[in-house]
Amino acid sequence: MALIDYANPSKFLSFADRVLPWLIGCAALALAFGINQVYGAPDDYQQGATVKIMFVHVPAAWLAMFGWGVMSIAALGTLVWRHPLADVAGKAAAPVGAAFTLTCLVTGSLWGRPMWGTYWVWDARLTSVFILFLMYLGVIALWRTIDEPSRAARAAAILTLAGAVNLPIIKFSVDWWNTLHQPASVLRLGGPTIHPDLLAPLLIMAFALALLFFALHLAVMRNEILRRRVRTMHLLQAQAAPGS
Amino acid sequence: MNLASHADFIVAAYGAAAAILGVLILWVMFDYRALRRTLAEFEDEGVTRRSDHTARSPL
Amino acid sequence: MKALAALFMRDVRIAMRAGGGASVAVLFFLIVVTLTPFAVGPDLPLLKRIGPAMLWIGALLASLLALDRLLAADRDDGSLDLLGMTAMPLELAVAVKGLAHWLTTGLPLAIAAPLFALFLNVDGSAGFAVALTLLAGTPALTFFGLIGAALTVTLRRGGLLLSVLVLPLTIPVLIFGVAASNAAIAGPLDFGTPFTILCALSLISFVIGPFAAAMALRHGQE
Amino acid sequence: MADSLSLAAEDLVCRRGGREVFSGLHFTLSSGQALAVTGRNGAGKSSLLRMIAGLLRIEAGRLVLSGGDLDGDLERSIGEEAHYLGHQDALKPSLSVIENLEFWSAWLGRAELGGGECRAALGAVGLETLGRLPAAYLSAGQKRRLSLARLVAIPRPIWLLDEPSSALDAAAQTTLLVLMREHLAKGGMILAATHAAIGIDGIRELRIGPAA
Repeated sequence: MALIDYANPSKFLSFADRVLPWLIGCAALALAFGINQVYGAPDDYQQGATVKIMFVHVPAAWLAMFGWGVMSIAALGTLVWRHPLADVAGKAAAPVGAAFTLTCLVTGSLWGRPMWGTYWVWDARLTSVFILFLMYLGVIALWRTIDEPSRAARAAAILTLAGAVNLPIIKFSVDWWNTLHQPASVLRLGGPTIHPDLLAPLLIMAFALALLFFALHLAVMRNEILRRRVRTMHLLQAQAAPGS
Repeated sequence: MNLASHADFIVAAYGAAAAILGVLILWVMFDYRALRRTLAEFEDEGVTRRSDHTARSPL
Repeated sequence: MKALAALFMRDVRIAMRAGGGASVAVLFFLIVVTLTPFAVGPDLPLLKRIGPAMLWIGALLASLLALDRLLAADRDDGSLDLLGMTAMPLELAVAVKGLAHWLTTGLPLAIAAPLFALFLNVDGSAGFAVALTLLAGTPALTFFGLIGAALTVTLRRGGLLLSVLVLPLTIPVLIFGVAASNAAIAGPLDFGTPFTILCALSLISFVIGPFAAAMALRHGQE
Repeated sequence: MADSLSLAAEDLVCRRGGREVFSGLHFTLSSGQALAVTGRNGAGKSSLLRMIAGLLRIEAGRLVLSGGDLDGDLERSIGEEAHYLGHQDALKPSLSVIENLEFWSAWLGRAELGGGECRAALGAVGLETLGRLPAAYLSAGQKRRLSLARLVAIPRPIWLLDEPSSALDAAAQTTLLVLMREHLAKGGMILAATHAAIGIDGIRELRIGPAA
């Protein structure tokens, strides 16, 4: 199985070095094509030209959730299978996922301003994404606080899985809280009905941003492996000095 | 609702997305260079990992 | 002077490096602000009205909780003993530690405030008004907090007791901070009066805090 | 440190938590002399050192530092003339070895110190290769060595050492011995609380507390 082959960090590094340029190239091409498609897409009858924001907002939301999914699988890898690369994959997914979540929030806020007349409305969808963002920041803070990588990996894995179990509950509670307070009169961002003419550019943009996600994830994983090498070197250096 | 009145928001949204992801990309690139440099410095100082050079390792 | 600069740089470095926790205070602030609408409901006019108050409470709690380790970490590793073994008065050492702490936690809170204000429907100039009051008021929180940090170090009890001891001292800061914010946003009161008092509180705390904290540390030594 | 200093304790009393730890303690120590403070656990060895360092209140009695250029300068406390090496190493794990040492030399040093003293002090304790390493990576023995480097980097006449050889291996204990002899030869004073014998010629013993 391919996964086992790349369990060795050195092999994974050479794999990343080979794959990354292609991945980056494909992502750049797909993004260029996607933005070109977005430029030519028609306006929405209801939301006008601002619907163009959807083409980056909605894929970012998907990738925000996808990022937590990656972290959850990596967390299982850490806790159950003890796969050597799972720690690294989990840690690397956090900043990438957080960046896409932030992108989703900021674009949503800039979409909401002309729609609602204010930068932030406690819309159920946006609020759920916002809580996801806070959880990403929590995981990153946990990684930064614990010095020893394998201990940090286990702690972060437990937090990630607890978050994954809680996310549906949070989503449900936020929906309930939102409908309790305001009837569904507010125009929702990225509602379920999408005109076919808008669907094609949306999917292309989603594909392009997903490629970017993978490229970034791989690059951050590579950095993380190098960072662990630096740490090992430090430890060896301390061991080589007298008095250890 | 015409394009003219909201073009700034659309541009701002794409600009913000580019800025956030751009910062991440720059961080990854600079981090990578710094890590490579540190590892090269260790190489110069003669600190090596056992798995790389078992024969040369003094330990 | 060189010694004080070295102490300042050391504390700033520790706070900025991984595990230092300077960013965690901002994160805590964000989460407190976020909890508000879940408690009171996403009612925009209501959020706008209580927004400045919630921002102030969030910043107050964030800056106090971050103070917990300021002196305790130095006690635990023996640094506190050595800090006292020079001709430099302990008051100055404590004041410099407080300044470094404010720079790494209080100032980021004030900078983040206009952004977080958006979540409470406090936008534009109103958000900046709150940030300005936080800029003037957070030093008072830090330096009054120093007293609690010094007392809890010597009593060897942590976090919660610190908040219990210090929160009453910070009530005036909260009163004038929120009053100045509200005056800037809605009127009808004059902005200048509460804001001047807020600045005065910060200046007073800068004098009282380090002295009381140093006194607590000296008397607590056993 | 050419001028001769002397440290005298007169009728010192130590009380902790309402209990009298020791009383009527006398000793004098002059430049170039070392004093081993011995006694069973709880006899007040550490308390005596902390008292001299100014970290513990003197209940009764007097501690006087005289001689040298100090006579006219009553403002100076004994703590300013002393190094205290306690059980804790006063190191910040996130700062590098050299950053830790440079901070303490800037904080405790009176004269303007260049970077050279710190480098030389690291060399004296055998940590010269680890300057840039974060202190978190150091072993317990290496942390102890780094604390010792503080005493070397900043010249102060009185060394107060609380169990100085704990966590040190044989090689490091030899290093410590060499540093202590050099310090005495330069006219310094050493008070060491210890269980084990310290291999310094002419060291006197101050036994405190009831005989075991």
